[in-house]
Amino acid sequence: MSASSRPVLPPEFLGTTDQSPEFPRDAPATATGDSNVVLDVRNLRTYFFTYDGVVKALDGVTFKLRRGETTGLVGETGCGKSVTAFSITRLIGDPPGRVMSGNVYYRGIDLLWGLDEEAKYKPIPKSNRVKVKRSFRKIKAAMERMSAVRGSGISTIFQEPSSAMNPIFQVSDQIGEALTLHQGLSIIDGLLAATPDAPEVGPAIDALIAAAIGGKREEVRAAAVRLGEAAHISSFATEAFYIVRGPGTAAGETRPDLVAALGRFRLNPLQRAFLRSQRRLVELRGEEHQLYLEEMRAGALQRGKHRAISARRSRERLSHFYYGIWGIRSRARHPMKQETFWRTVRLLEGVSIANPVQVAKGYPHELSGGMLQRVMIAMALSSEPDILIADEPTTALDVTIQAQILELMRDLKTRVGTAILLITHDLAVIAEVADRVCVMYAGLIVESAPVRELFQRPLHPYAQGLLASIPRLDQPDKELTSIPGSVPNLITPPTGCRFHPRCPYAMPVCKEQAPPTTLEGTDHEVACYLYKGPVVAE
Amino acid sequence: MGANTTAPVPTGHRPSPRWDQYKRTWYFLRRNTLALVGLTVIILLVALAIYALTIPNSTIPWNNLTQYCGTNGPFHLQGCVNVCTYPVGTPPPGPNCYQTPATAPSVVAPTLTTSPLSAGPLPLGSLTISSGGQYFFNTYQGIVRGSDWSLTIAFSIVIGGALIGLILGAVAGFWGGLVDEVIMRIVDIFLSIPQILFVIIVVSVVDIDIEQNAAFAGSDIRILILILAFMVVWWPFYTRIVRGQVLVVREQKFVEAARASGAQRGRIVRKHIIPNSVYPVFIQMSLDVGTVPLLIGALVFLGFRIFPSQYFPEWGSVSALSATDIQEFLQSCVSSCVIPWWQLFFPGFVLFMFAISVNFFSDGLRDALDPRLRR
Amino acid sequence: MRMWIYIVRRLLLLVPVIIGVMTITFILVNSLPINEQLIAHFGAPPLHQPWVYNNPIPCSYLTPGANGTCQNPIYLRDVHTLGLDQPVYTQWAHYIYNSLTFNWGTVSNFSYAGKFAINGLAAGQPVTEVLGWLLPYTIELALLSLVIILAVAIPLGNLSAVYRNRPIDQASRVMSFSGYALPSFLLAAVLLMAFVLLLTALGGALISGPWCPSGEPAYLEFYGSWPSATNQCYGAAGAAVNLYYPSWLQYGVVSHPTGFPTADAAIHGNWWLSLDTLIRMALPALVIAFGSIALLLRFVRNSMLEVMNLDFVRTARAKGVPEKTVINRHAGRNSLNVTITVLGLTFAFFIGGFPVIEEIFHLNGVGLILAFAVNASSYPIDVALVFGSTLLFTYLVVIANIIVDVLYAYLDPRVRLG
Amino acid sequence: MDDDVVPLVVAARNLRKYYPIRGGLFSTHIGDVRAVDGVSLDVREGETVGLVGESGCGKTTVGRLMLRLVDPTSGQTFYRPPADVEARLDRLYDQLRPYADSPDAKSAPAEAQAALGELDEIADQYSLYRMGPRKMRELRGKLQIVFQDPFSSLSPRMIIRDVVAEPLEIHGVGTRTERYQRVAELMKAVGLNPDHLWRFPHEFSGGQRQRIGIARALALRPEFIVLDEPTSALDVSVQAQVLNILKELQSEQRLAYLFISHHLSVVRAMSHRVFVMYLGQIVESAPTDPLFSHPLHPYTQALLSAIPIPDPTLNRDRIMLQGDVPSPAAPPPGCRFHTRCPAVMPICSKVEPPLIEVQPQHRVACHLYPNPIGSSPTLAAESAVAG
Repeated sequence: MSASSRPVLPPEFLGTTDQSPEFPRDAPATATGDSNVVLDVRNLRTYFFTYDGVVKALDGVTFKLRRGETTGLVGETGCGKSVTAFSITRLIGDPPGRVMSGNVYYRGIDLLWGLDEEAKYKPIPKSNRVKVKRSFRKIKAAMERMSAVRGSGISTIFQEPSSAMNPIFQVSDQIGEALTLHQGLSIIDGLLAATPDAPEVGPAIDALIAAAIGGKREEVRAAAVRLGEAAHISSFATEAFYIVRGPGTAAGETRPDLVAALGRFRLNPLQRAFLRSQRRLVELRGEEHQLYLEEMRAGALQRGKHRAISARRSRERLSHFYYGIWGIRSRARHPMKQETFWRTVRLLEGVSIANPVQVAKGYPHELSGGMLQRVMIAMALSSEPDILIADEPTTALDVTIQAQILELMRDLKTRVGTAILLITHDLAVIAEVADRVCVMYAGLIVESAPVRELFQRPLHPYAQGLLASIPRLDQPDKELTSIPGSVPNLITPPTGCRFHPRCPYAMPVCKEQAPPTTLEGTDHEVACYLYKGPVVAE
Repeated sequence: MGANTTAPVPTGHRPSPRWDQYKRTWYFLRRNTLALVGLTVIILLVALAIYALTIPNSTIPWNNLTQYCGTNGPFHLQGCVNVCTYPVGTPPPGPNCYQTPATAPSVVAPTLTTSPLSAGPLPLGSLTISSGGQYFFNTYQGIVRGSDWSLTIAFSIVIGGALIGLILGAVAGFWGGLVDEVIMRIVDIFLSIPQILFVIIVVSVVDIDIEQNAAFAGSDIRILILILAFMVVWWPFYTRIVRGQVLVVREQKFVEAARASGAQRGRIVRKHIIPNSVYPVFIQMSLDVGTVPLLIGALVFLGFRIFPSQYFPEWGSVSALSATDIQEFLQSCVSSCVIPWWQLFFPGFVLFMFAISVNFFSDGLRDALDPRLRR
Repeated sequence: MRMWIYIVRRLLLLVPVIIGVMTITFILVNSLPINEQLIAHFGAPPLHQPWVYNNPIPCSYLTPGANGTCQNPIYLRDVHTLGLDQPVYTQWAHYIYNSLTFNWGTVSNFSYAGKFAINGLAAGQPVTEVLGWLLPYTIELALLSLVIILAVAIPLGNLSAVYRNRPIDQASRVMSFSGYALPSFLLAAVLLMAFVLLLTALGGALISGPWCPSGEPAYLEFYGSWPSATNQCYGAAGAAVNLYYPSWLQYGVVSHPTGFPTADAAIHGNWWLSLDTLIRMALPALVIAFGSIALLLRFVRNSMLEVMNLDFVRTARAKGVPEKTVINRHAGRNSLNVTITVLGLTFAFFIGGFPVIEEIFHLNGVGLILAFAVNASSYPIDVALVFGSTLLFTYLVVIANIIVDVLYAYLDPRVRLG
Repeated sequence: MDDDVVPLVVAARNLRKYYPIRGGLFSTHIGDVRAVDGVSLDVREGETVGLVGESGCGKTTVGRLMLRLVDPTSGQTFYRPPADVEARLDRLYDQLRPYADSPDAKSAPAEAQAALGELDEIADQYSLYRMGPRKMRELRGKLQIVFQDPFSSLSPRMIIRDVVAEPLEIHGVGTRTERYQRVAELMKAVGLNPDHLWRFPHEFSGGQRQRIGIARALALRPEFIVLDEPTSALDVSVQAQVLNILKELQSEQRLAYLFISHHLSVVRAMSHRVFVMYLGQIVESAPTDPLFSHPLHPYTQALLSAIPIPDPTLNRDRIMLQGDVPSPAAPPPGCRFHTRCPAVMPICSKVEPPLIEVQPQHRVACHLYPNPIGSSPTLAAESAVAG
């Protein structure tokens, strides 16, 4: 059956991520401008300082992400697609890489605020190398600021799922980590508010078991959900469901298991104390993140508040110390682990994994690539992000698996409504899922248009060449053309338009200076001297 | 265009592409200050060794080894000079005569004057064995004459071990199967015996054998055996490294391509496997050259009186000798101490400089050869 | 389940290694003259000096041999008992059997070790027993220095990976290189000298403790594994006051019941003494640790660097995990595997440092008696002891490797679950 | 048909390659990874045979088997068998089909012995696996391979001139200068500048490296080249360059290609006949156009419908396969595809479908098409897939 037959995200997660009113989800990227834009990237520059010289991987990339829209970023190897993806949340390794300049507006905040103080650059004479003097303290601070956005607001999935998961932790641990980071409050509150001994729980259990014996899957599911509501904790619905679907269903011997499972909500004093102090820590983190966002909006550090927060945190840590002791910790954490585990299972169901419990218990090396990519997606979506950056999500997968994943992503787009930045080298994939396309070449976006528009009349010679060079399954006897030459090295890129050495229409002006980005028609931007539309950006 | 149209052989020969690579390596090496320092120190020491070769043996021996001229000692030293001591004030009867200092413990601090020794200055002080006794060595002579032997021993051991390791490792890695199993088991066996202990048992056995039949006797053969013993200890490390490399290289596609065009095993190993897996060996070698003198020193410290000859000591042994008797000095250090710091310091310093500069150099080499930096 | 298979397989792989080690030693021993082998096995024959062991004696009561003279019957008997008159493979079998049954010969009466080790009590004792007395001390020392190694190398390595090419990294690099380059005997001697001078400067000429009420030279605070009892204390008039070891400290070396000095002293309520043993171990443990730290540090750093470049670390950051957690939990746990493996590989080197250190600090461990056994300035080498202690050290290495493998399997699910 | 006149270059018959799995306490042989399990395919002069399948289906192994880079567990690859021999082979293998599972002569029943004997003598004459080392070395020049990964397929310590000249050296062709002349020609042939000769591989881009690889393969004037995913590591804009070069060379030198790829559109553009593999077996084989225009096997259909097409306007309803490819260590019984098949029938899990010719040149192994040429299997297929 197709992926769309299951709910994509469990209802109880919608809108429960810890965040505050000052920075609402539906805030536009920039205070002024289209309120539909969630991410607004303006001439982003990222350089890599290597022994051979300065690699200008990104040289002024500008694009927007709109709510509920999938934007494809397509280009050849080494054109800087992935670098763009990582520069947005500053996942670039630093050193050697550095985000040099640019703005990334998100919820009215400039994420890249404070770049200029972070390093000084001194060119080394008679060589194309540059000496970078970094202020690591400032960089560290900037990274901490980013952690207010990473995962919670902008989450990322990577190309090679098997290497993108930590090999020594179970899947449930890794997703659970994300859950505790971004939904710690709701998890803890849920646990503290659970009513395992409420009067209506007993009958709910009977109903569930009755449904389980010879009942249909949907009925059992419904009964389980009711049980969960009765116990005032929805993750228990999942657990109960898998308990009664387990062995011994027919005879209905699962009652003791259910009762035992309920036991985990009867918190002993130690566990309650642990949860409370955990909650305080989570709150503190939340406040700190708010502070970071505030700083990035106001563009000024507020050292005093930071000191206050860190002082409180150290106090909390002191009181939290005892839970760090080995035996105690495992005991105190137990309910939390259980909770995150079952929420993980629920999430895995959401990405249409057939046997979520086994998968959640499994280690990455035991799972296939497609399965892992689903897990990655579940992890990325666990915090209900506004923006999902997918870096070549299907490149490492087989065709049939790729089809499944693309199906899933199309689904998510419709249901969750996150803005997706899909990065790939495969125009066909773009055609399948994207709404807009940005074509990148040698660190620049040369053309961006709605997907149909681009495929019907590509303007930039590079885009044309790219489209012409794809072998088409539906047009077998199409003459395969190719773009002469190869991708330029970005240490000494060609002057002027970077495409001119390979361009069939190259004009003298192309060598002198880079073409401006012009608007052709309503929504079709291109950077080429062949077109004389109104200039959007230099 | 067609494969059968004849094209002219392109002219304009570049000197050699490999030369460019060496230049590139040197470029990366030059960036690394520590490596350069190490390189200079090594060069200086080698120069010292070459200078030492020019000193004729007939001049003052570096030490005075009468105490080892026993019949029941481990190493019967050939041609012991007989010590001659003479009262203060009188002129020395012969070139090999030292004056016995009157006061015990007899230690001579670094001095450039000929007094209290009429037989030449002690710029690095004396190295005194058995603090009560009257036997002491000229540290300066010891270090200078030590240089050539130390370097010779170190390099010969490492190169020998590396050669064995290279061959066996390549065989094990490339042939695989039973050969691999056998070789690696043997390697495990050797690696599970601590290096120095292995040398100890070998040397002591050899030593006893030498004692038994006089045919072996002779300092050079003893050194030869020492070197062999060290080689036997050393090859497994290289074998393991090389095998690991080969196992990686063997799976590379270019090896399969060579097989696809009909190359035999010998050629593949020679042309593809070895060239692509030697660099780690070089690095390991440059590390080990520094460790050999330390190990020899440890042996001497443990009581093997290993001197290549009466005339030529070896850095490890010199510094070990200097460390052996420090305890006796300390024991006597109740109220006022005469601690001969120099006799620890100078030989130790030379040893340390040699080893550490070799390390710096090899570290720089590793960075320079690291492909991740290259690309 | 798989893990058990893995462990058992490792244990099985052990057998050929141990047999092989014994074969190597067998080859060496066999290349010795028969005399030495006999002495090695029987310490020394009764009534005979070793160098007249196989002298031909006039045939007054004996049947002459080929050359008209007669072999010494004891010699012949011993040769026969050792099976030295049998073909090589039989000898090999005998040797392996003896080694496996810890029948490692006897300490010679004439060797330096026989005369002076353990106050001369080792002479004529079976090697195994003597080593048994000394092993616990060595193990305790090894554990102590292992703790130091891990406590220093792992955090320092991680730090220098995180702050790559910054001052702390450079410092740790220099430290590790000097660890490579400093011979342990030199380091030990220098430290010893420094501390003695320091203590002398602080505590004046004589240092007095409850063991030696009237004080002793500062050097003796570092000399030996126990406070020196006999005639090292200077009484009021400077006359030597003789104190003797308590009953549970046999020969001043072997302590009861466990044999681990600190534990025993504590068991017998002698707290200051157990503390004292620890203090005496501190310096040697540091010196031994220094070399191994040097080895380990680079590996930890490099493996950490590699791990931090892997994708899953980036994933963790993208999840919004705080940097500290990324380093400690995600990267640290992964690089720990490498660290453990390297530790196993360098354990042989680590063990090899013991003879030197124990000799210079005169600690009554296996290394010391090995050093005594080869101390041959004017005494014959004690073959039995040398080979015995080498075998023992090898066993330690092998066992350590097993433990490392098990740890590795425990830490890494890919090994555990195959 | 013209296939009779076009002579065979290589013909693989019933190739099997099992990799043993060792496990348990004493690492005993506890099973096999059936990488290739009874694959027969033949390549004729001047034609390109496409071999498609998902990763791990054993297509690369087939390529390496046909060059004898690995030795098979059983089966033969014949080099240039004449037409009559080819006919005999077909007859023999038809006879032996019932005993396909007992490949060695001993265990086969009496009635098969005769056939097996005849097969043996043919094999002694023509099979690659029966050739002595010397003869094999000569053949190596005729059978070449181009690898997927352009970065590990050139030795990083050799300059390009030596890389390309190596096959010539091995076979001792000509003098040094002649060799280098030939190298220069080859470089021209693959469209590379001859003064690249003195560079090291890491100074080239992926496409250039791949062309160098092709030049090396061409050095000995081969007849048959295995192209193992030659373009899957390249960008589309460069991919076309390489593909066109390959086509040109084929037309010039009448080369035979085995084009291994998971990229169906490239295969369609390149090859004359296509074999589809799943879990080590051929599930369908046909000339290109029929296969792509109306595929018969459900797997092929799913594969085709899974290919994304760079055209946002058309939206197709695809056949979505559930789950992953099963492990070749424990292939499902019966039809290996039945675990994921949308048109699965009860028989599929029990009986393994034979590869039968349901239309001229169009073979398929599926229970939906029990009947050979004559009836109309396509309708059956449609209904089955729909239902």
